[in-house]
Amino acid sequence: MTETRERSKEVQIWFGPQHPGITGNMSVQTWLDGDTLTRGITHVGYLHRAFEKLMERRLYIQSFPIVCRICVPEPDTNEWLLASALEELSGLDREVPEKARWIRTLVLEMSRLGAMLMVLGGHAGSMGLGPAPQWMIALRDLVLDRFEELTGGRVYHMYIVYGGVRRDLPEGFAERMEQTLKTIESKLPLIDDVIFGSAVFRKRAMGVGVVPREWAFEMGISGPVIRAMGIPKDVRKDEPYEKYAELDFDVVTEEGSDIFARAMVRRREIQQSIDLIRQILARMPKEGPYCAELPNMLEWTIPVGQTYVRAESSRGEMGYYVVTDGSKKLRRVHVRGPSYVHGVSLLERLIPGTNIADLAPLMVSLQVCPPEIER
Amino acid sequence: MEFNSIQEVLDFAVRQEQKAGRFYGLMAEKSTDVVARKFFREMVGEERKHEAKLKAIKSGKLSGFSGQGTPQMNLTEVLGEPVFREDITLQEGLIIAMRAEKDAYEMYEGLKAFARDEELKKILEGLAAEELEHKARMESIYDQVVQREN
Amino acid sequence: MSLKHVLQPFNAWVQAFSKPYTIPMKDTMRPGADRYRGWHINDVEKCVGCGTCADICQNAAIDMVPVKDPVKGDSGLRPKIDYGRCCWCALCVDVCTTGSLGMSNEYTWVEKDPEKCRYTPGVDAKPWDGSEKGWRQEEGFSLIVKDRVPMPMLDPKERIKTWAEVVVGYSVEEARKEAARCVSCGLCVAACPAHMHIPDYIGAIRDGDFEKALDFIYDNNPMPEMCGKVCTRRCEGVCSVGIQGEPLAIRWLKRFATEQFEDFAKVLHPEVKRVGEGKKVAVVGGGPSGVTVAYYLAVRGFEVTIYEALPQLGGATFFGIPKYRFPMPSLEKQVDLLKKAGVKIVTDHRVEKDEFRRLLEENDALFFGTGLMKPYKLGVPGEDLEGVIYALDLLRDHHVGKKVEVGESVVVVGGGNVAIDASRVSRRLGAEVTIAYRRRREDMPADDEEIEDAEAEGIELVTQSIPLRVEKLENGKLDFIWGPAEMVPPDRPGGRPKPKLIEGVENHLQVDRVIVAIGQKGEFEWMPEEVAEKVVTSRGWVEVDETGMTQWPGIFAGGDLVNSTADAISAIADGLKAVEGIQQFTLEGLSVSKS
Amino acid sequence: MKEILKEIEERFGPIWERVQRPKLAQVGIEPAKAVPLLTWLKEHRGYVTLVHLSAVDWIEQGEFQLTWLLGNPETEERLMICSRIDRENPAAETVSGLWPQAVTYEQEINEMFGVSFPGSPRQGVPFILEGWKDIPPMRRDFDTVAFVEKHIPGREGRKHIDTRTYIGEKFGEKGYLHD
Repeated sequence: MTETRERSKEVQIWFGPQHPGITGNMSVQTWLDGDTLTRGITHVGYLHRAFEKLMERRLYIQSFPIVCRICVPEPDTNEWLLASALEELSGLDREVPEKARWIRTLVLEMSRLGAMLMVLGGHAGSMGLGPAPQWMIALRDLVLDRFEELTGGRVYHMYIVYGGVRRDLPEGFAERMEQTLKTIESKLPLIDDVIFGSAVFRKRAMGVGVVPREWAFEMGISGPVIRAMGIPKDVRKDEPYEKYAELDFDVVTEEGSDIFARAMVRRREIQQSIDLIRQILARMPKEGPYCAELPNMLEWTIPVGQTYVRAESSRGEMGYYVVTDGSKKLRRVHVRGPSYVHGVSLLERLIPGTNIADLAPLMVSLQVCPPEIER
Repeated sequence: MEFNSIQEVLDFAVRQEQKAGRFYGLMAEKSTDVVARKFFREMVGEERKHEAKLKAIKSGKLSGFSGQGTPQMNLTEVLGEPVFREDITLQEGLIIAMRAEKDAYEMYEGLKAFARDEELKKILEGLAAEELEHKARMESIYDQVVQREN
Repeated sequence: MSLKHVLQPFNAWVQAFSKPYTIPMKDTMRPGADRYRGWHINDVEKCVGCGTCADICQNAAIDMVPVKDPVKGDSGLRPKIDYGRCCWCALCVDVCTTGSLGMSNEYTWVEKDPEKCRYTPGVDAKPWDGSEKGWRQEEGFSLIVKDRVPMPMLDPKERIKTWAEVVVGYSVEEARKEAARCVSCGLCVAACPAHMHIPDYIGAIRDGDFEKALDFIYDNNPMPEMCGKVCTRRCEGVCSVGIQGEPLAIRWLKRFATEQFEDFAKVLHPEVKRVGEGKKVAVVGGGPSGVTVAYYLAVRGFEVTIYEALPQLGGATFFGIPKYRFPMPSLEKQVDLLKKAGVKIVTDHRVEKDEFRRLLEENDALFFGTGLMKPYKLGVPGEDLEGVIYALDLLRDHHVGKKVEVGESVVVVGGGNVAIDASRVSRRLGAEVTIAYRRRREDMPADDEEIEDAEAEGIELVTQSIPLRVEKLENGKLDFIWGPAEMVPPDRPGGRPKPKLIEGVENHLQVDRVIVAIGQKGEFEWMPEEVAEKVVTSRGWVEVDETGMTQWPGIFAGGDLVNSTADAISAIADGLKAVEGIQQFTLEGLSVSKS
Repeated sequence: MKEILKEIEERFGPIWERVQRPKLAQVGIEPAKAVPLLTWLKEHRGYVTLVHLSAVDWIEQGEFQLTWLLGNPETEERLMICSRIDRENPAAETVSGLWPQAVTYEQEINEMFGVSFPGSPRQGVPFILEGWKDIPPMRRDFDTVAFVEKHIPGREGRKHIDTRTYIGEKFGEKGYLHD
């Protein structure tokens, strides 16, 4: 056995950037021995849009249409992070109205729900389970319908801004949201059947892509990946923001730290998000302003300062490091996406010994999002 | 006074305008205030224009009167009656002018009672309306110039 | 792993017979949500072309393009959107000062020619024009600040006991906060008769650079502290922020900037251009127009002398405007700068016919801005009775320090700023005051704020009242008799509606004084006949050409005598025009015609 | 957070500090002491996670700021360690030995700012900008507008008129003290 290994020739394969199994525009340069990967290097740069640089020459308000574009499945977390950092640095955080905080929490949870639905479909899709991803995307579309009526846009919402949100909830929104949640819930057992009930999925997901527990803290792993190790880490609990401290929910954890456990965390968090949205809508204030009184956004300046704000995105801890210099524009904004760790350092470490067919499921399970890596 | 024909009425009206013109001319000569003097001179010109209009109607070049319908303000009725002095001002000149137009209007209105046929009545009505229009215009100038802040 | 896990995926096949999620293509043309951000619409009549939409567009997708001639309050520009760049963030809609820009909920548009995907909403017709739905501005969210920083004022009950300035003035924080509301569109510049650099000095105040602000201000206004306190502020009338909110407090900001400095000469650094060296100009009348001519000619090296009949320069702003609005030290500061600029000032000196002829001989050009110094009379019976006085006389006597008495109650006839000034002065002299005005409140030429202040001070306003006559009563008081008026439409569109007396009704008001403030006129007795004959019109005004020159070559005029608006800033604008006219005239080697 | 800041001051000498939020504090320290501080925090004070590593260009002062963000998973407290280095030939000590993911951060900062971390494995290897020839683009003196104008032609036929300037021209706005 050892002998054959030594004699076999290592083959180099570029996995991506155009590959259906890749989670976005990136590529992994891999070295194969047979069908086993021996080494891998993550390459990004295929969709670098220099957002951080662009924001250095834009007014603060003009940065909102930019940050949401960092993440297609979940733009709202980015909007919230920028808003919250600027509010903290300018001192406006004290004036954000109660209703705005509730609506923001609602939007953040809706976006988590949409993203989780999408990635769960990705889990199945990466293993060639055809129908499930289509259903998941269709379900996500129902969430987008609600986003459309709430924010005026389906994908890029540009809704959470400095001081609050841009519009009030439309008439009858809660009822329609409830209807959407019911529809999603009614389809979930079926999803369970075709994904978690599938022998193919179970066989390929269980025990594959195991992240050792001792890497958890040192590497800064977060989100479903760390929760699938049985470690209850969730920014919504660790440093609660907006209205999360007032909501009733438990951190979802699974044991096993494999692809299956991560998918299961996501599956259970879909239900968690549905429950949270119901709680939020039940407690949504009827009256009151939905945005603080804003200064003239064309001339607004923020005093010198720096901060790091974070939120629990569907992928893990999303953070914004924001530096202001007293001018009308950002000095520096640096986006810390969970994929930066999951998609480069962690992925590269997990690759050796993985079967090439499992690379795509592995990347999906780490929820690697290239735009977050290169911004 | 009785008129037998439209021509007679119009001749009379022309003479009235000429009289008014001579009156303003005299005022312009006598007054010492430069603004009043210029105003009266302007009025001489105005009366000449009226005269020309009447003549045009008489010779058939113009078919009738056409007032702009300037709304009445009844200013003339309220304001006092100035007398002519050498140092008469524009304000007093304007009052005199609007009073003169009002008098002319009342004269034609009065003459209407003596008109024998409808044709004549109509022409007198036209003349009266014309004078009323002049009065309104004078009032309007007064309002703009004198009562700028009232 | 059990058989269940092998079989369960076949549930997917069962779904093949259920109703699909996907919608057939023919049904996809559903409308966007009620507030969908689709293609733009613009109500071009409402739009004033302020350009804030273009300023906020982070993609630079919006060009402001001319669609009609610029007028005061409308730049004539309209946004043209490049859909190759637009990201439908709708910040342009949210920042729009007028609320004219919106987005329809239409999201599909197929076009072969990419050039067509650039259009001017509201100008280039589109199927979604007039769309009821889509993204619009909403109450509760604004990217500009609609509320003005309130100006601290003395309490009305207190201020009628003193002559102290009613308006306290902004603090540095308040001024910078107010200045930060400006969107720098510049519509105000068009409306200001002097075309002051308004967005620039407001920007300097916002940035805390008050010296720079003063420099911008003095660049075309030599009496800014006066304007900062009493200007009629046409600028604020067209302020784009004021369309949906309160206009920028442009006047108060100018006031703030000028109040930061004790001595303007120390902070102003005019570029010295000695183009007028050796040329002499006489200025008759030291009002705002004369001061403007004198100052800017002096900094250009001309030798300028101002002749003023009253003891102080300032014209109507000196003798007409009460000190609780424009205190003497403010005026003196500005006059002081004039002296430092080298202007010779001769006060208490009335130029008469012969001297005028001599000045014409001795100077290269002559400017007069002698203002409207005489009141028009009421023109009703009884106005010669003792106790019927003129507001102009009252104000002048009061300001030059003569003792004036108004008794216990007065009626002020008129609705302009002079009437309001006379009322508020009378109130401070202890009288109960009624203002009788012929038209409606909204027709009053006086500044709105002034009217409000007057009312707050307990002055009563009786509108649509036409004075009929004044009679003397046995108790020594005057009986002011007036009749009610109805309003008839104006002669021409945009004109003032007219009051028409309703005959047969008489109202009485017992007063000690009737103060007449219905209008003012110029006087020309001091002017040589031959000059007056040439320059004066039949309405009592002076006509000038575009360089400020009268019919008499070399004689220039400006101020209330010339313009129809009769306010200080228009007088300053006239002065600026004459500065250029005089410079041109004298430097081209022409001299005052002796004919 | 006050206690840890106090302790850092005692052990590592003069620092600049600020508590930003109940669970976030900032520390400014001289570059030579930065990595020893980071090591100490990791080894002895439970700040085992390197959450983030970033750079800021303070071109006016001729300095780059490096910011290491450490997290304590026990307490969920975060410490932002900031250090300013000279903008000429900028270099800093690597922390890739302490935290494996620091390699990527240091690689990116090296590429985007031109700050080198000697000893860090992927220095000089392109991360995002393969074939980049210009100055490091996240430096403040890199002119994005000029770059775009040079490399990406704008759309033909576009002309924007600035309202403020246009009004000044159309209505004859003039200055009399200055031209």
